[in-house]
Amino acid sequence: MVNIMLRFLFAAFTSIIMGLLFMGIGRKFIARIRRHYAGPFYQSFIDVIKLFSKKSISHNWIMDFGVMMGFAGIIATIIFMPIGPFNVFSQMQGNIIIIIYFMTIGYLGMAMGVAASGNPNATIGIARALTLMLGYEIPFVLTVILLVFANNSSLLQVMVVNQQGGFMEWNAIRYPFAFLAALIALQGMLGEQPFDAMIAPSEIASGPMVELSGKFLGFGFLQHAAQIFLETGIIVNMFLGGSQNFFIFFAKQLALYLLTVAVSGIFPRYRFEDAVKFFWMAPTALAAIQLIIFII
Amino acid sequence: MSEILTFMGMEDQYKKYELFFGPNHPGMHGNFSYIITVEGHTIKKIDPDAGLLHRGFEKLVEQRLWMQNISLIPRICVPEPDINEAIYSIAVEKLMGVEVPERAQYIRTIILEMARIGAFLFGFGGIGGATGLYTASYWTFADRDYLLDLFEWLTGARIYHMFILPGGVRRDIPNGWLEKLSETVDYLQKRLYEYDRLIYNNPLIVKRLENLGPVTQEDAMKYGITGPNIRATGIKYDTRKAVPYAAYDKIDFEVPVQTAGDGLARAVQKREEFQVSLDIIKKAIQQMPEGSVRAKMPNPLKFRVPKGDVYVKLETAHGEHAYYIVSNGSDKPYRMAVRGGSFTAGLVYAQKALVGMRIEDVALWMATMDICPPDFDR
Amino acid sequence: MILYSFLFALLTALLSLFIRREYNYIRWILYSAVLASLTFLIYTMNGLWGYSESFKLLSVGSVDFSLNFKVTPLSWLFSFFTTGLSLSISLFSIVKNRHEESERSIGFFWLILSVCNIAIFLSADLLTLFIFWEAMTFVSFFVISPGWTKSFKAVNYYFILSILGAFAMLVGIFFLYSKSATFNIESNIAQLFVLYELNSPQAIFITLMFVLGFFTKSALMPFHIWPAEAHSEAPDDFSSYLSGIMIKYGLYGSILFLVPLFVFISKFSQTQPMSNHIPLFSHILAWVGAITSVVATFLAVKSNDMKRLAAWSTVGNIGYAATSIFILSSMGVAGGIFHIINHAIFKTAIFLSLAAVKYRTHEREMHRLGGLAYKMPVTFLTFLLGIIAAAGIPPLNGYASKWMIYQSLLSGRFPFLATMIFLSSTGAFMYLFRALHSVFLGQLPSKFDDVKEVPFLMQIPMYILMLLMVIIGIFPGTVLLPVNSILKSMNMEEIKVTYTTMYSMLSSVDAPIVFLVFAGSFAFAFILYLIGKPRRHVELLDNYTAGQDPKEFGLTREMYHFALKFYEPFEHMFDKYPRTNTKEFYDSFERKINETGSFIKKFYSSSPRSAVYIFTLSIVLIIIYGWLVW
Amino acid sequence: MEQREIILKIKENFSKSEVKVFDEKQFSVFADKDDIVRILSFMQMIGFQQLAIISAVDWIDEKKFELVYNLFSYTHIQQVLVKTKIERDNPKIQSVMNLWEVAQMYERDVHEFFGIEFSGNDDMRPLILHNWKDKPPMRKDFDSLKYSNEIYGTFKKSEEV
Amino acid sequence: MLLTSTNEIKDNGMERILNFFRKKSLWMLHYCTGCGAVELPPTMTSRWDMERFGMGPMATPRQADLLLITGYLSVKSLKRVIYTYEQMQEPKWVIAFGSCPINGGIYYDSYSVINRLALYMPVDLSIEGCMPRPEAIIDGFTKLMKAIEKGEAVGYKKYRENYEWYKANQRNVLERTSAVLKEEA
Repeated sequence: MVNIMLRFLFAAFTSIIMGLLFMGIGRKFIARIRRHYAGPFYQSFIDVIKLFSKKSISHNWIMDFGVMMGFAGIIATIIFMPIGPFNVFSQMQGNIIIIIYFMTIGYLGMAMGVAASGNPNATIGIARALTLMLGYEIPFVLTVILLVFANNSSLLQVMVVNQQGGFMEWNAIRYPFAFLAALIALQGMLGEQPFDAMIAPSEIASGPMVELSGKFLGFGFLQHAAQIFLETGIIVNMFLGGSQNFFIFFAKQLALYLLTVAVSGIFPRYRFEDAVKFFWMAPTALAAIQLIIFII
Repeated sequence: MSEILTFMGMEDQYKKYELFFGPNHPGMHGNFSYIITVEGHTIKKIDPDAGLLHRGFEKLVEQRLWMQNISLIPRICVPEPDINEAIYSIAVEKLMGVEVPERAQYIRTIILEMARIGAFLFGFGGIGGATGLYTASYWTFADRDYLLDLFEWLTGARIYHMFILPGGVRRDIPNGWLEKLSETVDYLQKRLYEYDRLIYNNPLIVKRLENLGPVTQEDAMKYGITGPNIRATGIKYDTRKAVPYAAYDKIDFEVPVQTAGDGLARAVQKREEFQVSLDIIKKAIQQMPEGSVRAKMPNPLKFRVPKGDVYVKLETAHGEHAYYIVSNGSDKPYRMAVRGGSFTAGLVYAQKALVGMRIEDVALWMATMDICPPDFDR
Repeated sequence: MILYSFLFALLTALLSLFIRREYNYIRWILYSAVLASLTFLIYTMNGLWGYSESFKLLSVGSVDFSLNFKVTPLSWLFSFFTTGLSLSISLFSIVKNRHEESERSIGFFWLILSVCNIAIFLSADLLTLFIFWEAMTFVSFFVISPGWTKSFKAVNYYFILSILGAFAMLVGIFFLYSKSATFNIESNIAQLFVLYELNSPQAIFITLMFVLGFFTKSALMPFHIWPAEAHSEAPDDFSSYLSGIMIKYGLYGSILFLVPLFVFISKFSQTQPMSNHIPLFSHILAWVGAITSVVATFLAVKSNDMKRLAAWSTVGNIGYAATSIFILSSMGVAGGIFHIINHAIFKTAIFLSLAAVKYRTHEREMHRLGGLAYKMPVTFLTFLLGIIAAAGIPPLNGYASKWMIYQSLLSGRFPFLATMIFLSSTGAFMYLFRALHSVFLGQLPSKFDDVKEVPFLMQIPMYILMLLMVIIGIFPGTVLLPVNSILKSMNMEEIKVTYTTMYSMLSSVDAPIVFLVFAGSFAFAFILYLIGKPRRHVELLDNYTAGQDPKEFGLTREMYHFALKFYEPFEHMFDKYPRTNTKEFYDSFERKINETGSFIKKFYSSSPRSAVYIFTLSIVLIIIYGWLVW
Repeated sequence: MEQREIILKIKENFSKSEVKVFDEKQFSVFADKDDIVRILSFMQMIGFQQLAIISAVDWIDEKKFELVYNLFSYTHIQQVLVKTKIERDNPKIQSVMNLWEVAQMYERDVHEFFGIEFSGNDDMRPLILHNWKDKPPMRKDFDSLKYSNEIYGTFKKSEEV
Repeated sequence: MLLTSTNEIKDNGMERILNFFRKKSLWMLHYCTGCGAVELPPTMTSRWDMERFGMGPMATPRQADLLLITGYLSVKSLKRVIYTYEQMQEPKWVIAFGSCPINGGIYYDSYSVINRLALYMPVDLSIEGCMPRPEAIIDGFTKLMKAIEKGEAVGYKKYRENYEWYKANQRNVLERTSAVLKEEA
């Protein structure tokens, strides 16, 4: 039991720390596209500590409860994801369908918390985020289905094991169209441009975060960091062969994240219904084509 | 009947909600506010709340000497301050009947065009900021700094130069400044193609801007929408051509026109005018005559302007900026009314144009219409 | 015993009519007591598989028409859960109907309905099934439109469809009877199998008749419009009964009759051309289910009436269950049954919390509500857990059945069905969150400033339902083990399941671990929350208003609440496509039905007697038709 | 049309008005207060599409307010200032918001700063100033410096910061 | 009169440690109150790159630590600025740009612009210049960071302690009920 708890804490802290680190590196990376330097790579850690050291307001208990639930949802999802060679549970628990659904509890918690703040800007942001979610889940689920069929298992661990034969065995090489679809879906999941309509500062004043202050915003920050870790981790496990080495695993995640950051650097944001249309056209078609090729 | 009406009012209360777009909203350019009544995601009513930047310029100029005002008025329009000095100087010259030396005219032209380019770069960045393409803002603001450095060399200040005075300009161009200017113009020319790739050929920007608040020619004329925005509707009118001032009558340049009048046309129009401004500066550098830069003027502290009134308007990046100046023959202006370039667009036309648009379009609409709050708050 | 209990219940119902209006609540306590005893009775039948009772109705010549009841695992599971849920709803109704005098006959009919409900589940032959089915339709008609005039139009469509479906089923039953000379279900399945083997087109006709009967009742695709009308117009507490329980009869019928038939055919078929196509036919039915769920999802996103939204959600969930059932794998059938049970629980919870909201506020348009969570925390929690379960989010019961549905779809290699189910599931999250926000979160309109939580008696069923959702979520085996015995009784392969763990071909889920992980993460988050500097509560209108003082602009809380047209741009996304399957079509359809049915409506609306008259006349006609064909 | 022709036309229709030419692109017309709506609608008819600004001048010695309607024509490229004078004690004039919608906002502005009433224009909520209780600030007899010192105070070094 | 001065309410103990993180992550509110805001985009973007110091613009007052008064404040703005300041969460700081918030600057005789900001809200730092150049702005930021680290930038505490005094001053300007200048007979 203690063992499990320690493993749990390890997974939780790894995800937060790595997520914050990725955020910092991502900020430095996009700064180069924008021709400047940006802060140090550990800037995100400072930001989080500062946020937790600030006083904050909330409007009611649901707001307190919601942000905690949002963060807990993402952390709980990470527990089920293999982090390199590390699994919290010794039995196979990395069920991709559970993971997809568990992610939702994070969104629900955050959405509930910020909606309880009673600010229409936040609610518009949530409405946009949920609509976008309907968009990117479709191509993503198609790729998930493809991999479940290909591996005859819905466990992430099995998918990782099946890709251990080297570079050419990676699902990204085997199923390039599906990989592309998943990458586009990842862009949407992380809410980077062009799919950042939900936070759009110039439209709805940073949307869901509008009323978050102090530690509430800190939770939002941590949730985003963990989400970066989680979502890149899922794609790495699914398509890039996971890894038996922590550092290679993190490096793959970082590479994926930097790719999304680079794309976000040169695109403005879609209107969200256009984004949904886009998700249902190009990436869905790619994933479906790959699925049909696989079935045939 | 009244009961039904109150019931409908109540119903309205539940159906609609209000959003405060500004003053401390990231999408708002400057200190200004729209109170937007929204149903769903669509704007049903818009009510401007101006005056947050009001300083009472029209009163302040009446309390200062003619010459003192030069240091005050650039602050009326912050992104493009030089235009204020130019209008004021031209107005005073017209009232006094002073001839400005040709070299000063050319220097004025260069200054005005540089300010114009700076404002355009600001506008490009604004489009970037409004659509989430922050790279564009980072690039354009950095490139604008090259111009500001030149201004600093020439005038000693980055933003408020107070360089154009009644009778000419403050001082002559320093050595090497024109060469540096040519280099900068070449650099900006090169960067313009980068902006094309980043902004104007970006399919998502095109998608966002297309059909964004199209302005018809009739509306543009009736609502006093001016400058690049009226040319984007297809009206080929440019104050620099039609009522020339400075050295514009001696420099040959084309006036680009778009036809659609929508957000994309307005943005592309500004991109084209950016090109034109670069060309004008190049030509002005080539044609730059020698000579003095200031006409002989009386002692600034005792300077009186003959009785009369004049309306002077100049072309700026966000429309026609104009002053109506009345002198009663004393050492201070009797009255100066400011027509901000975006007064009508931001306060009146917005109430019509934004209705039916979506929330996400407000910031972008403001960016493409170049709403500049300081010039209508005065 | 079954019959006596029915008679006892009916007698109590009749007696209750003599209780005076002022003592309405006594009547409801009586009903609750009856329902409790019925629940207990059914509970004691657990394991008495095969116990049967018969009651002879009449003999026509040598043919006996009798009511037959039999306890099977399937019937037990359904009757136990539905009766238990009706008990909790009736507890809710004790307070809710305390003052509502106009609806005094609801309880009476409701008890009759509960009897019909148990009878439908326990019926051992098709005739019994049909009789109670039809009785249920008529009685529910009286409950949905109380006072005979109000909401009559809304219920019209439901009623016509139900009657049509029931008659279609009757035609099927009599056709089969003409071949097999018995109403017994197993014999009739065997008879139908023989017809298929003979390549008789009658077989398809009969099957289609049954499909029509079941699909109209369960509101599957071409008939999906009625729940939105009927469920939203019914009395609030009855809506939960309609949506949680009554809509399941069609699926129950499918599991009872169609699924064994299809499984039987695909197992023992001699590869005759017609029976060869049965898997395809079943697959088409699964697609109908999937399309139903997607369409219902999109319609739910558009609706602004909270009860209507919940009704559409019901249709969507029925769609999942149908999809799962009709892929005919044991995992699918188990998942379908599990989802039906789960849906009954969480949808009852959702409808009860909405009824509680309406009880306190008398509003049902979502944009006129808001912020009630701060006033009614228990109701809010019930609704929250309900939507978590409905959206299939761990660790509540909904995810367990959804997980099984996905596993069955994926192991059966139905990628596009799975995608459609997923689409509607994500969509479900979308519209359910919208309801959560619009009703419970956001700004509280000032007119609800002194709204209180519902009385404790009304909270009890909510607590029960919440507990049920959590328990089934942590221990899915509590339902899945009985489901396993159902599979066994249907001669299907059993699924591998323990009290805590579900296994499939692709993976397994350990439900308590899922719960513990979430609890642990929440504890982790809570510790972080405690580490941070303390927060203070501020008023709802002390909010980001871009620096503008709300007082200066006379901003009211109502004016700062975004609830109407929540997904407006998304709703307009499909505007430019021709709307063949959406409301316009149904409006015109409904209009036509109304036009053609206006003649019949006259009879129905004039007096109940004429309705019964038409009913008997139709039965006689159908019987004559059956004799002629024979 | 040339400037000359326009002026002739104005003279034809409004014989009482005085015309003063500033240069070849700008001239002003002085009209009677009661004529102002007619002359402006006439100007709009002959092609002055744009109402550039409405401003007022406080001629305190004459006890008059001068209102200046500034029109521009894209067809003739002519700027015209249509002026009129009204009594300072009872400043009231017909609104022109039916001719140009922008006039509404300009009139609101002038009303706020000069206290001139525009009959026919109902929406006269304060636009720029906050909680203004004094006389309209642009009037010549309003002392801005005194007001500022009175309410915002002057800078004293002794005060602790 | 102010009741407490900065020296009496310095940060100590744990706060000093946290101040280290606070100074490294100053988030300013994206609010252009006056003309000094025109120098903020260059300061934020590539050339002067404020992000090096961990500073960045934030959308709403709830999220921000730092309120920049970029130049003159009209009375109408003052009301918004105060409302915004009160919505910000402690610890919070105010930087005033240019000479206008100190004594009215060039607008000393304007009827619409307040002359001295420190009367209405605590100012932690003033940056000289009209308008301050980006270098000056960044210099000001680093000075504020030093002050924060030393625990001296405690304007928000001063505001809390002297709340009534500040409120009275604000009411004097914002909630007048009668004319300021008496009509001369």
